[in-house]
Amino acid sequence: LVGSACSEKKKDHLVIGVSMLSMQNEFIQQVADALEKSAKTANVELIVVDAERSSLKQVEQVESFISQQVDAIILNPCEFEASSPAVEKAQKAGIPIVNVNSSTKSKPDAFVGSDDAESANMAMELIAKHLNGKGNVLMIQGYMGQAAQLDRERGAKAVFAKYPGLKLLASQTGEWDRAKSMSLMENWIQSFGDQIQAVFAQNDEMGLGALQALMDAKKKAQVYVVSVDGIQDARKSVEQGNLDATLIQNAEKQGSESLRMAVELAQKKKIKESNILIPFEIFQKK
Amino acid sequence: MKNLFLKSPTGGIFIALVLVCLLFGSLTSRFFTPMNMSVILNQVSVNAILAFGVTFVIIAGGIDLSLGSLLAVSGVIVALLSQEGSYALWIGLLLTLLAGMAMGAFNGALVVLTKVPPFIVTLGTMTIGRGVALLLSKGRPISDLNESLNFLGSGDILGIPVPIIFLIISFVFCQMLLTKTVFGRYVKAIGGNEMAAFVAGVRVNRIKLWVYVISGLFAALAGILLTARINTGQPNAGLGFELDAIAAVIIGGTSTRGGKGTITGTLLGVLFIGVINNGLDLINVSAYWQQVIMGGIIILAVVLDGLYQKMKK
Amino acid sequence: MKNLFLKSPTGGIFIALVLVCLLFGSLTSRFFTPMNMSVILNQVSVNAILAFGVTFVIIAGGIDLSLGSLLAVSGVIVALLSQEGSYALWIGLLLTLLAGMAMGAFNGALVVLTKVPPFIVTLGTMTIGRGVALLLSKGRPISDLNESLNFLGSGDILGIPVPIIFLIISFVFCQMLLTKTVFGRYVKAIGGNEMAAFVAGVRVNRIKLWVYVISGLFAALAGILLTARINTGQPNAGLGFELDAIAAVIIGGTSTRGGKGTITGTLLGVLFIGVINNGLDLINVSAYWQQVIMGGIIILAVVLDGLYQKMKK
Amino acid sequence: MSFSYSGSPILRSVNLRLEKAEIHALVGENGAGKSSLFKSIMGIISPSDGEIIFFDQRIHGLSVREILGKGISMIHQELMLIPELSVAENIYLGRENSAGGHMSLAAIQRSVQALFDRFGLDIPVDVKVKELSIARQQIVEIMRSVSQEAKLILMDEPTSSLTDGEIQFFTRLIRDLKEAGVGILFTSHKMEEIFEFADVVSVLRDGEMIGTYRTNEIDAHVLVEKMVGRELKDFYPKADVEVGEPILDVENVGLSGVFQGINFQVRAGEVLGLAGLVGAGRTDIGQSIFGIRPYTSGEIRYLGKRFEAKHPSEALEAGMAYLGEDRKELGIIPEMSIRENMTLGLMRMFQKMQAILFQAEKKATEDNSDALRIRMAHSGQKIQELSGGNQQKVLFGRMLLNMPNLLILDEPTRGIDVVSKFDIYSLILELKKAGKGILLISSDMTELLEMSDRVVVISKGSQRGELSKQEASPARVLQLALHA
Ligand SMILES: Nc1ncnc2c1ncn2[C@@H]1O[C@H](COP(=O)(O)OP(=O)(O)OP(=O)(O)O)[C@@H](O)[C@H]1O
Ligand SMILES: Nc1ncnc2c1ncn2[C@@H]1O[C@H](COP(=O)(O)OP(=O)(O)OP(=O)(O)O)[C@@H](O)[C@H]1O
Ligand SMILES: [Mg+2]
Ligand SMILES: [Mg+2]
Repeated sequence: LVGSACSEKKKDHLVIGVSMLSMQNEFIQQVADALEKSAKTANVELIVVDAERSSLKQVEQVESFISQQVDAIILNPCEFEASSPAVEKAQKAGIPIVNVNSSTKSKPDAFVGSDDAESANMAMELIAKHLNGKGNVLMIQGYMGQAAQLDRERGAKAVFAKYPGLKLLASQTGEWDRAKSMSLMENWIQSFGDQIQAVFAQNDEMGLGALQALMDAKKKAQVYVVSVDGIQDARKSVEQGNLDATLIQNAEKQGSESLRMAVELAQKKKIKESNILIPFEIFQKK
Repeated sequence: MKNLFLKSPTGGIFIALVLVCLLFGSLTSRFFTPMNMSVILNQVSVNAILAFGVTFVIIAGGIDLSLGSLLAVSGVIVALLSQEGSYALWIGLLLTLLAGMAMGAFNGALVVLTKVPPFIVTLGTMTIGRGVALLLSKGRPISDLNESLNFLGSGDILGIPVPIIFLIISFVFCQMLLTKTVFGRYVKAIGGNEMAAFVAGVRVNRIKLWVYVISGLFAALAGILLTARINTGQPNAGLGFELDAIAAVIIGGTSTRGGKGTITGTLLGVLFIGVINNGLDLINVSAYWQQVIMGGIIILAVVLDGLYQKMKK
Repeated sequence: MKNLFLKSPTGGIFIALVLVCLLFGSLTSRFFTPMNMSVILNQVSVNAILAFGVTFVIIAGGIDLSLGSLLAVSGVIVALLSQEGSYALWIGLLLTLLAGMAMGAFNGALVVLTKVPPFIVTLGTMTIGRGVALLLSKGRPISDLNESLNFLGSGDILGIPVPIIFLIISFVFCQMLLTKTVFGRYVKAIGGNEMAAFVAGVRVNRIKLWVYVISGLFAALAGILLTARINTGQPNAGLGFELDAIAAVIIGGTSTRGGKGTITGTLLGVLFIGVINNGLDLINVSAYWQQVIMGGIIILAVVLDGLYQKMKK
Repeated sequence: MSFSYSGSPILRSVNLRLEKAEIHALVGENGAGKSSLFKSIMGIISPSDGEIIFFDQRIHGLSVREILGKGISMIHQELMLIPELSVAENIYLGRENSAGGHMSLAAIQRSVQALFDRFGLDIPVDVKVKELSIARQQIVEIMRSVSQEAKLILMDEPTSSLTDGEIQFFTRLIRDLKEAGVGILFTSHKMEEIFEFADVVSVLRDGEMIGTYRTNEIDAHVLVEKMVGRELKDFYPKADVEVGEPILDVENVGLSGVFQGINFQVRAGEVLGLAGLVGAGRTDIGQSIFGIRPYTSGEIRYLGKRFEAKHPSEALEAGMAYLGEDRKELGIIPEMSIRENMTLGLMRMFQKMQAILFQAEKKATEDNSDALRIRMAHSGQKIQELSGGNQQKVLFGRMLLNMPNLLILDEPTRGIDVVSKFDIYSLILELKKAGKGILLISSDMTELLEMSDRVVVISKGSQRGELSKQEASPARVLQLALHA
C-alpha cells in the first residue's frame, strides 16, 4: 500500500488540491479564479473540485486528494465543525492544508480569510449609523444552519445588542437566493408596509433580490439596504445608487495569499504568520 | 354552480385552499388586501407556469425532474440574448422558447426511443442542464439586461402585472389544450392505458415526445419570467423548483399513475402552496417552524381531499 | 460464473461499471490504487445504506423522498445523545435507530391509512423533517461528540474502515431480507400486483408500513454514519441525498413501477455513481463539465443496460 | 405465415382464408396462437415470413394505423379501453381526424348515440368507461369495432364477459353485420357459440393449422378431438356424493347499498351455484364471505361458529379458499414465478422464523403442479408466460395447498379452453368427493346448472329464490334473474 506511493514518477512541479465551497457562488468563483491565476505564474498544477456546499462531499474530496498524494491542499470549508475531519485527515497524512475564506474547528497549517461575523457586524453598524441608532430592521438569512449564516447572524445580533433602539422586525431565510428573497421581501412589504426602514441581507444575491422587490413596490427611497460579499452585480448596483452598501471581501487577495502559503508549506519553508486576516472594505456611493 | 363544484374532481383542494385563506385572513388583516392577492399571484406565476407544463407529462404517465435546470438554462440564455444593446427582445424570447422546446424534445426523444424510465432520463438532464447553465454563464449572474425584458417581470398592462398576465394566458392555453383538443384527449389516453391507445391507432410516441416539448417550453417561459423578475440571469436559479411544481400538480388531483388530471387542479395546487408561503411570512412564523407547518398542511390538505372524494361517493 | 452473470438482471449495469472503471483507470494511474478503491467504498457507504433501505419501498411500488431529511434528523439526534460525557454510545445509537424507524412508521402509516400518494406524503415529511432537524439543533451544528462515535466514522477494524463494514453488513442483511424471507417475497408481490396479493391473504398494509420503517431505519443508520464521519450533527445534512439514492436504485434495475429489483443491482448503481464522482475529481474535470458528464454517463449507462437486456432475449 | 416470440415458434406456416360476409370461427386450446394470429393481421406484432392479403393487397408490414385505415378492426381479448375517458371518446379514439375532417366531442357523442340507438343499447355515452360493469365495457369494445365500419372484424373472445341477456344482443349484432357483408373472424371457448354463429370453423393446435370445416358438417365431439388431439368424454363429469354437515351458513346477510337479505347454506360434499345476470352482486357476496369486503347486516356462520373475516388472511387460516373472477387483477402476480404465485399468502407453511424453506416450497408446488397437470417448463418460470388455462390451474393449486373446507370460485373457467375446463370440472368433482363445500359463481348457464347441486338466483343484490337440481332449468333461472 505504501510502496506504490514512492514509485510515482517524479514531478517537476507542485500539485495542489483545492476543494471549494460552491462554484455556483460568485464570490467563491472569484477566489478560485485568483487561485488559478496565481498558480499559473507559480507553475503549480491545481486540482479544483466543487463541494457543492456539502461538508461530507468535502471530506471525501480531501480523502481523494490524500490518495492522490498531492503536495498541499487548499480548503474553502463548507462548515466550521463538519469540515474539520478534512483538516485532520490531511494533517494525519502529512499533507499541509490551508484554509481559505472561512475557518474550521481543527486548526489548519495556515489560514487566509476574513471573519464572517465581522462583515455582518460592519454592515449592521452602517445601518445603525444611517438610522441614528433607532429604527426597524429586517434581516434576510442565508441557508439555515450553515456556518456563514450562523456567523453572520451572530455578528448582526451583536449590533442589535449594542443599540437598544434598533428593532428586528423579522428575520427569515432567503436561502442565499435572489428570487427567494425577492418573494420574501414582497411578503414583508405586505405585512410591515411603511414600518420598514432598513434591510440587512446576509449576502449580495439576497440583498439584490430584496432591492428589486422594494424598487418594484416604489419603496426603495424609504428603505436602506446593505448586504455583504461585494460581488460585481452588487457593486454596480451601489454605483447606480440603488443598493446602499456592500462589504467587499477581497477575493483576489484571499486567492493569491492562500496559494502562496500552500506553496511555501509544500516546499517545507518556515512561515512567519500562519493566520492572515484580510479586512473587509465598505463599498458605498461617495 | 353548487352542482358544478360538487362534480369537479378538484372540490377537495378548493375547500382546503379556502380554509387556509380564511385562517390567514383571521390571523392577520394584511392577508386579504387586494395588494397582497396581487403579490401572491405574482409570486406563484413562475411555479404555476412550470406546473402547467409538467401536468401534461404527469397525465401521460411520465415525470420531468429537469424543470428547474431547464428553467436555469433558459434564464441564462434569455439574459445572454438580452444584454443591453444586443438583439431585439422578441428575438431573445423566441430563441429561448425554442431552446426550451429543444431541451424538452431531447428528454422526450430519450424517453421514447430508449425506453429508459423518465425518472432517470430527466434526472440525467437535470444534472446536465445545471452544468450547461453554469458553462453558458461562466458561473456568474448575468445582469445589465434590456429595460424591455425587465418590463416582463415588473411592468403592468392596464394595472395588471405582466407575470399575472402570463399566468392567465398559460392557464387558458393549457386548459384548452388539455380539455378541448384531440391532443389533450390522447395525453389522457396514453396515461390511462398506453397499449389500448396504441392499438386504437394513436401515435403514442409522437404524443409522448410532444408532452416533454410542452414541459420544456413552459420551463423556458418560467425561466424568462424569473429572469425578468429578478432582472438577472442566474445559473443556479430554480434549484428544487421541480419538486414544488410536481407537488402542486399532485396536490391538484393529478394521479401519479397518469391518466387523469386537470389544469384547474394544478392552478389550485400552486395557489395553495403560494398562499401558505405568503401567509407564513406575513404572520412571521420562525423559519424552522415554517417548514414543519408547510409540510404538515400539505399532507393534511391531501388527506382531507381524499376524505372529501370518498364522501362525495 | 459466466452463466450466472448472463442470467442476472443486473448484467448491463455491471458491464457499464466495469467500463467506466477501465476508462478512469486508463485516464489516470491514481484510479486503480488500493487506497483509492477504499476511498470510493468509504465515500459511497452513506448513499449505499440509504439506497438499500429505499429499494424495498420502490419494489413495493412506493417512493420515499424524505430520506435526506430523516438522515438529518437522525444525525442531529445521535449527536445530541453523544455529546461528550452524556450517555453511552450504544444508547445513543439505539435511540437514534428507533427514532428513524418511528419516522418511517409515520410515513408508512400516512401512506397506508390515508391513501395519499407516497410522493406527497414523503415530500411533506421531507419538509417537516428539515424543520425538525433545525428545531432540535437550534439551527447549529452539534459538535464535541464522544470519541467512540467518531470511531464509527473514521476508525477501522482489522484494517477495514468501519463505514465499509457497515456497508457490507447492511448489504448482506438487505440481500437476505429481500431474497430469503417471507417479508421480501411479499414486498415483491405487493409491488407486482397489490390487489392480487391482498386477495391471496397477504397483509398488504402491514408490509407496506414495514417497508417505510425499513427505509427510516436505514436513513437513521446513514445519519449516524455521516455524523460520525464529519464528527458533527448537521441540521442541513443530506440535502438532495434522496435523489442520489433513488437514482442508484433505478440505475440498478429496480423498476419504478415496483414488483422487481435487487439489492445487488442497487449496490452496483451506488458504486457506479460513486466511481464517476471519484473519477471525475481525479482527472480534474472542471466543476461545470463534471455535471454535464455525470448526467450524460448515467443516461448512457441506462440506455446500454436496456439494449443489453433486449439482446439477452 | 409464421411468427415467433424470442425464438420460440408460436405460429407455424398458418394458412387461413376468409370470404366476404363469412363468419369464421377460430378455435384452439389456450396458447394455441389464436390471439397471436389476430395480432399479426392487425400489425401489432410482425410475422417472420408469409404474407397477409386483404382484397388483393398485401397488408403485412403496415402499421396498426394503416391497417385500421384499410378497413380491418379488432376486438381485443383484454379490454382495450381507457378507463378515464367517456364511452363516446373511447369509441372514436384515434379516429377524431379521420376522412370526414375533425370531429368535435359533441359530434362524436351524437354519432355514438345514434349507433347505440340503432342497436337498442341503453349505455350512456358520456359516462367514464371505468364506471361501467365489465360486461358493459365489453359491449363498448364491441361497438367500437362496429362503428369503424370495417369490412373485416377480428373478434378475440368477444363474449367472455357477457351473460345470457347480452348474448342475445350480440347474436343480433352478428346477423346485422353479416347482412351488411362484413367478414368476421372470431374466437371463443364456448362450443355452443361456435355452432350458433359460425359458418366455418378453423382449428389451430400448437401454432399449426389443423384444418377448416363447415359447421354443419362437423359435430362438437369431433371438433374438440381436432383441437386437443384426443377424445373427451363426459364434458361435465358427475358422481353421487353423500351430502354432509353444513359448512357455511349465510343468514340474511347484506352490505349496505350493494346487496341484502342473502340466505343460503353450503354443505360438505355439495356445489352451490350462484346465478344471476352480470352486475347482480354475486362477486360482492363471495368477497364479503372471504373478508375482501365487509358485510353490514345478518350473520355468516362457518363450521357452526359466527364468522366475520376482517382480512382475507383470516378466511384463509379458517380454511377457506377463494378464486377471483378476474385472473389478471385479483389472481396472478405476472412477474413472479409459478412457484411464488402458488404459495402466495401461504408462506406461513413454508417458513421457519420468516426464513423461506425453499426445498419444501419447491416440492409442494411441483407435486401440486404434477397433480393438476400444469403445462410448464419448470416451476421457476414466470407465470405470465403460461396460457390462461394453466395460470388458472396454478391458482387452483394455491387453493389446494391451503387444504380448504370451503372454496369460493368466481367464474373459474372464464376465458379457458375446453380441455382446461374439463380438468377444472373434474377437479371440482374430486373436491366434492373429498367432502368440501363449494360456492360456484358463474355466468355460463350450462356450466352452472350442470355442476351445481342447488342454485341460488340473485338479481339486483337480492335473493330471488333457490332451486333444486331438478327445478333448475335455464328458463326458470332466467325468469328469476330478470325478475325486477
Ligand atoms: N408477450 C409474450 N411473450 C412471450 N410469449 C408470449 C407472449 N404472448 C403470448 N405468448 C405465448 O404465445 C403463445 C400463443 O399465445 P396466444 O395468446 O396467441 O394464445 P391464444 O390461442 O390466444 O390463447 P388463449 O385462448 O388463452 O387466448 C402462448 O404459448 C403464449 O404463452
Ligand atoms: N367498476 C365499477 N364501477 C361502478 N360500479 C360497478 C363496478 N363494478 C361493478 N359495479 C356494480 O356493482 C354491482 C355488483 O357488481 P358485481 O361485479 O359484484 O356483480 P356480479 O353479479 O358478480 O357480476 P359478474 O357477473 O360480472 O361477476 C353492480 O351493480 C355493478 O354494476
Ligand atoms: Mg388469446
Ligand atoms: Mg362477478
